Amino acid sequence: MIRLAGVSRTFTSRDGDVEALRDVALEIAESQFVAVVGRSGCGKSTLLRLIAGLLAPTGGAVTIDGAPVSRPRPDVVLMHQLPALLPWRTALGNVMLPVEIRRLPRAEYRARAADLLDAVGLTGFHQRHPYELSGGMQQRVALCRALIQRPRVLLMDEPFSALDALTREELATQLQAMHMSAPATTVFVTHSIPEAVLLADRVVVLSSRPGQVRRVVDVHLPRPRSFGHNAYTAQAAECAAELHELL
Amino acid sequence: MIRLAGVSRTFTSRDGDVEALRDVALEIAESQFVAVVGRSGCGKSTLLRLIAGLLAPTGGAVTIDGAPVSRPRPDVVLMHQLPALLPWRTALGNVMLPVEIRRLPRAEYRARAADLLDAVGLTGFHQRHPYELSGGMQQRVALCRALIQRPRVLLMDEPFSALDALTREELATQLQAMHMSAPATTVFVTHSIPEAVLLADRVVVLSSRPGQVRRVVDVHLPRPRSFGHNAYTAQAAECAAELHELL
Amino acid sequence: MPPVLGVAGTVAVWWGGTRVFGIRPLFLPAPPDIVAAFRAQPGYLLREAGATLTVTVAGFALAVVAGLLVAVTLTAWRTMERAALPVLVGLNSVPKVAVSPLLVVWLGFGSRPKIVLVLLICVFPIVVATMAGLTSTPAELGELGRSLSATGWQTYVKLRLPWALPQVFTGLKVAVSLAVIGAVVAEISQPGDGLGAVIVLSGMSFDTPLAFAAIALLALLSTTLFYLVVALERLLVPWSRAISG
Amino acid sequence: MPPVLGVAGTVAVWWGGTRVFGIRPLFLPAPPDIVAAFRAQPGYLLREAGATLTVTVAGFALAVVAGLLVAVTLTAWRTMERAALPVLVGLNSVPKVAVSPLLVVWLGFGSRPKIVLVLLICVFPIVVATMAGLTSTPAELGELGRSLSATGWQTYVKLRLPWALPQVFTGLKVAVSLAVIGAVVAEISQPGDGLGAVIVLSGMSFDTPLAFAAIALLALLSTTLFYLVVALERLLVPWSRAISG
Amino acid sequence: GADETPDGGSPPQDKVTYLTAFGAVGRDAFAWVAQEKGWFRDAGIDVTIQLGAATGENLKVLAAGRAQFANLDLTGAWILAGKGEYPDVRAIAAIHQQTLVSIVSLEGGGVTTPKDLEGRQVGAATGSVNQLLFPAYAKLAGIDPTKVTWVNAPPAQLPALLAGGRVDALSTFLIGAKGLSKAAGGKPTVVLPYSQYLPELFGNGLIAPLAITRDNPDLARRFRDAALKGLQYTLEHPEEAAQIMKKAQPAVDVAAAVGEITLMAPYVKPSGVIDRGRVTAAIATLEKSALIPPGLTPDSVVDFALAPAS
Ligand SMILES: Nc1ncnc2c1ncn2[C@@H]1O[C@H](COP(=O)(O)OP(=O)(O)OP(=O)(O)O)[C@@H](O)[C@H]1O
Ligand SMILES: Nc1ncnc2c1ncn2[C@@H]1O[C@H](COP(=O)(O)OP(=O)(O)OP(=O)(O)O)[C@@H](O)[C@H]1O
Ligand SMILES: [Mg+2]
Ligand SMILES: [Mg+2]
Repeated sequence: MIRLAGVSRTFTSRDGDVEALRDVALEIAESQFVAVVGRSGCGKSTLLRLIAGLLAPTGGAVTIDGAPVSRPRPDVVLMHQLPALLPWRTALGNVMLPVEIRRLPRAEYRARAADLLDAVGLTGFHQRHPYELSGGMQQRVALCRALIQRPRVLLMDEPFSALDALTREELATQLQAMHMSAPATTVFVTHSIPEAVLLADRVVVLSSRPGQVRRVVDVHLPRPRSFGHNAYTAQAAECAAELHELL
Repeated sequence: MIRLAGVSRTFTSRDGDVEALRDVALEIAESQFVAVVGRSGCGKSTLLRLIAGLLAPTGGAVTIDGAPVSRPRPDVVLMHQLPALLPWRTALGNVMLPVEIRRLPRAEYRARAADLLDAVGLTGFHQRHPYELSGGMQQRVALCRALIQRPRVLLMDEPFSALDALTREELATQLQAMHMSAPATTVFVTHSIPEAVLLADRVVVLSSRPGQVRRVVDVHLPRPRSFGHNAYTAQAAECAAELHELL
Repeated sequence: MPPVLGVAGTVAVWWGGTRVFGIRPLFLPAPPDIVAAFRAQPGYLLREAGATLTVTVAGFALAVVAGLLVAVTLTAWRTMERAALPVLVGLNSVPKVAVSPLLVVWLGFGSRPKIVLVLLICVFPIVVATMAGLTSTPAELGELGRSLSATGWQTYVKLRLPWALPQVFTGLKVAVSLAVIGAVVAEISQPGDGLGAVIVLSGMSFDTPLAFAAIALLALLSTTLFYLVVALERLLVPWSRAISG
Repeated sequence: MPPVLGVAGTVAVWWGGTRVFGIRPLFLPAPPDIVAAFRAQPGYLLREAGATLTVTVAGFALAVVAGLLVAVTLTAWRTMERAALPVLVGLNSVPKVAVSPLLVVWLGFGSRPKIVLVLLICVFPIVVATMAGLTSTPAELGELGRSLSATGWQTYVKLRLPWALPQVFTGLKVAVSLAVIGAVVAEISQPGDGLGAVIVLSGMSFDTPLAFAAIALLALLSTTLFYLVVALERLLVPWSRAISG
Repeated sequence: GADETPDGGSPPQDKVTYLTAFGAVGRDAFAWVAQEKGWFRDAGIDVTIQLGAATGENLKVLAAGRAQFANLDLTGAWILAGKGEYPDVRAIAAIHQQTLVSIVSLEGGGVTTPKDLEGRQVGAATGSVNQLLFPAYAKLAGIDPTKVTWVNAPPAQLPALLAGGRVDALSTFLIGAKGLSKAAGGKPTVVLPYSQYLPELFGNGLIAPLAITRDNPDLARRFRDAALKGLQYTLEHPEEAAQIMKKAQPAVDVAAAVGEITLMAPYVKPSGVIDRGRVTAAIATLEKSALIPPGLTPDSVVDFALAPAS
């Protein structure tokens, strides 16, 4: 379980301080899927970096399973807002990076990496280098790199921002399927309310800078959900409208 | 007027060729606002780079006002998919870069740059360096850098991809206002169909790789348009549905 | 604190070494001998250090200007690079002892030939490092410059050179160390004044401790100049540390 | 073509210069004198060039290994850098002519002291450039490594070193030129064999054209080694050119 | 022992390293001659010839045990000995009976007598014996040494300085005069040898550490004799000697080497004799010129048991 207790984070520099997060309290249960929405610059990425142990809070405490997070943990995976691919590795090589670092069996994971790349629509680009890929393709490689690790905690920072609506929907649906079959505790930053409603058990709405938890909206829709026209559309639309209102 | 006549672009490398665009024919009238939609990796960015004169087509020809585009023109401005900010300049300094390069009057444009930054919600961050800004804030700085140039032709590559829904809508509305008051010929790549419908006179739908023009949808809605509930919602929804279908 | 420990450690090892292996002062004097040599004539040694410093700084300054100009020229015109770089590399390998008499004959005695020698010795790393920096501009920034129709000059001043600065400083750090070496080489071959002259003259009279006192001053000089360059780098390119981690 | 033109141009200027200014062969022989000197005993000169090449390459190879190790150590432990770097900078400024007799005394005649001298002369640029490269990893890649809980070793092998490679090569290019110079300095101070010995011995018998034939071979050697390093760079870091523009 | 093995196998050999005085020039040719003619081998010694540098460097290498014999300037070595440096080496033969140090200038440069040096610039190897001895020379030649300006330079640069007109004269070994004249485009040279006023000083000589002269005098004797045999042959066949040296060191210029050998011949006694009286006189001169403190004895610099007596 992830717990944020009164977490604040201020960035200090010569030009003055920026208070990115103020007094954020949040509990995320095991296997829960939490979406985080909020305006640009409100501290969403900062929040993920705090949970990932890449930044230390300037106030309050972040704990996972009761242990304070003081450094990155191997069971927590962060998908960064930028693709952050290694230019000297191919798409497949980039996806294999965590496998090599964690010393997992290469042959087995190689097949899995290839499957993941195919699943996100990168068939034929496994052996290409990042600079030969479009922005959205790079983001999908980064997504595969995060997913191959099967972590207990998955932190995703706008993972679909560079993708077209259709690919987004496909991948969100795949992500939902993955979460249903092998649920990881997930914190998912997104700018898309429909996406949040599709995927999340709870949606955390952050206020503008300094980011504070304005509201946590529970999404009580049965899974699997879909974007299309179905029985729950009305309920989903209501939920989306509420969120829109809040932002 | 921008004219693409049978434009193809293939990227060649040791690992084999990638055909990004095939036989694209397109005419964009003076002051027209054209949105381009298509799946990730279908060649949208390539298309903009061809028009901007940063890439040469491997087949066909790109002309602006009848003159073939063989190199970047000063009256054409491209907003890149990545922010591409200079790390050693502040937000304001980055926005001023084109002004300095074009040797425009600095004092006057400095005020305009500050106004633009304020308009996109970056008040208080003028003197910050890019690495102190969130992803969406960086993108907004890049947007200001493109807009300050008041070009005849404005090429924008997913300018709002890193922004939250609300900021997106605000900025799209502002862009519409700017286009109405001083229309530039605009090619606007987006993944958001509502955005395309809000802004564009025509929406070009590209097929998957190799990118070909699948359909050009004309949007016959009077301006100013808005995202909210208004008289044209039904018409707009119809248009959006058609586009969704096409993708 | 760590720098002090580092220096102290080195001195200790050296001292211990001379003791344990019973190395004669003629080969490697122990630290106290050197301190004694310095205290015997501090004024003289500091004056000569001043002379070396002047030559070093003058030659280094010239090398910075020349190196940047050459690097910009070579990266701006590809043909130029292909024609001139091999020549430059070849010339750079000409032993400076072969050049030194020519310099004296052309420029006379005094500091001019020494400054030129320093320039010749330390310009190459600046050229190589600056060229590497200038050609490493990220593709998106290069594209930005081109799409803004920036002139070649503007591309350099506004984009390429600032981007190259961290790498230019790599060149400067190597070059400033070479500049000190160059000054010493020049002074050894033409020992009018400077620490190089102290080294060669005391060597001739087998006053090894005095030679090592001069060498110690040289090390101090070199380290100071090196860290001045480092400080300048911190001042001019703070962003470089901010965007790396 | 341009390289040929560059070299031809240089030779022409030089030849013209010796003609127009009537420079005596003692100072700067004209190209034909040098060609004649080479053709008088090509076997000998090539053999000595071979000796210089061996020393250069051996010393350079050692310097690459040592330089990379030192750079990794210094960047991995900040305290280490603060303690050891000043010492390194200081030691680097010790004139090699002062060290060279000591090396003979310790290591005897033959190629060992020469190789050590080459190592000492050319290791510094490798250390400085590699350190610069290792500390320039973009923040997001550094963060990636940390968030993957990579060990220090893995961070270096998988992220930092590959990223640093282009800058390491800057160091190598400077170092390989210095290696040739180092070999010559060693051979001049201990003229058993090598092109440095040819230069000093022919100087003693006032045979300047022979000395310049040796210098020309040196220039050739140096240029060849430099471009071998450049070729290796193209081979090992193709991505670096792909992501810059 | 140099016992001949009857079945044609080579006799057991003492391995030694020998340092020349100044690279590979005419004055050092004899070592290669002795080597080439097999005289070292016949004496049961396997000699490796290394090119030496200045007196001080050679002494350092000897002291470190990296070489067993060296050819170097005896006057320079004795000045050092007088200062207490390198007490454990001894001369075992003289190559040049008199110092070859001279003032060399170009004809037409206005320096024809020592007196002409006043107010002029004279180039010399940095800190060399040439400069140290000059006050003694000046006093005897009747000129004011303070009116002469010295220009320090590495030996290799000196010819260029003279030929380029940056100095009026050089202080070098007279045997270099031929080469200087060649370097100056054939202009004849004017040579003023120090030995004219300082006849008691020695030039080059063979020298060995005490570890050899005291503990292995037989080896020293065998080496000395083989080397002197080479010296004699060199004086008799300058051309061949130069060719032999060139074979080993192809950078050698035969004409220059032959010139040196011819020029030095008058100063050489093939016997390599070191006369005790001359040594005493030389030490006295050095003391008188305040180059060394009093107290140096001939026996502390020369092993008279090994040095040829006549
Ligand atoms: N390294 C830093 N130094 C200074 N300020 C920072 C730094 N990182 C973030 N900030 C500031 O903290 C605030 C929150 O940044 P953060 O990246 O968390 O926003 P975000 O919610 O992820 O925004 P976006 O949706 O645009 O990515 C911003 O105002 C930003 O300027
Ligand atoms: N420099 C390049 N070298 C090789 N292939 C390239 C290069 N640039 C683009 N491509 C290929 O061209 C195709 C189109 O790329 P482009 O960047 O135009 O796509 P896009 O439509 O902008 O995609 P996205 O929405 O993901 O940004 C892709 O398949 C990509 O792999
Ligand atoms: Mg963010
Ligand atoms: Mg794109």
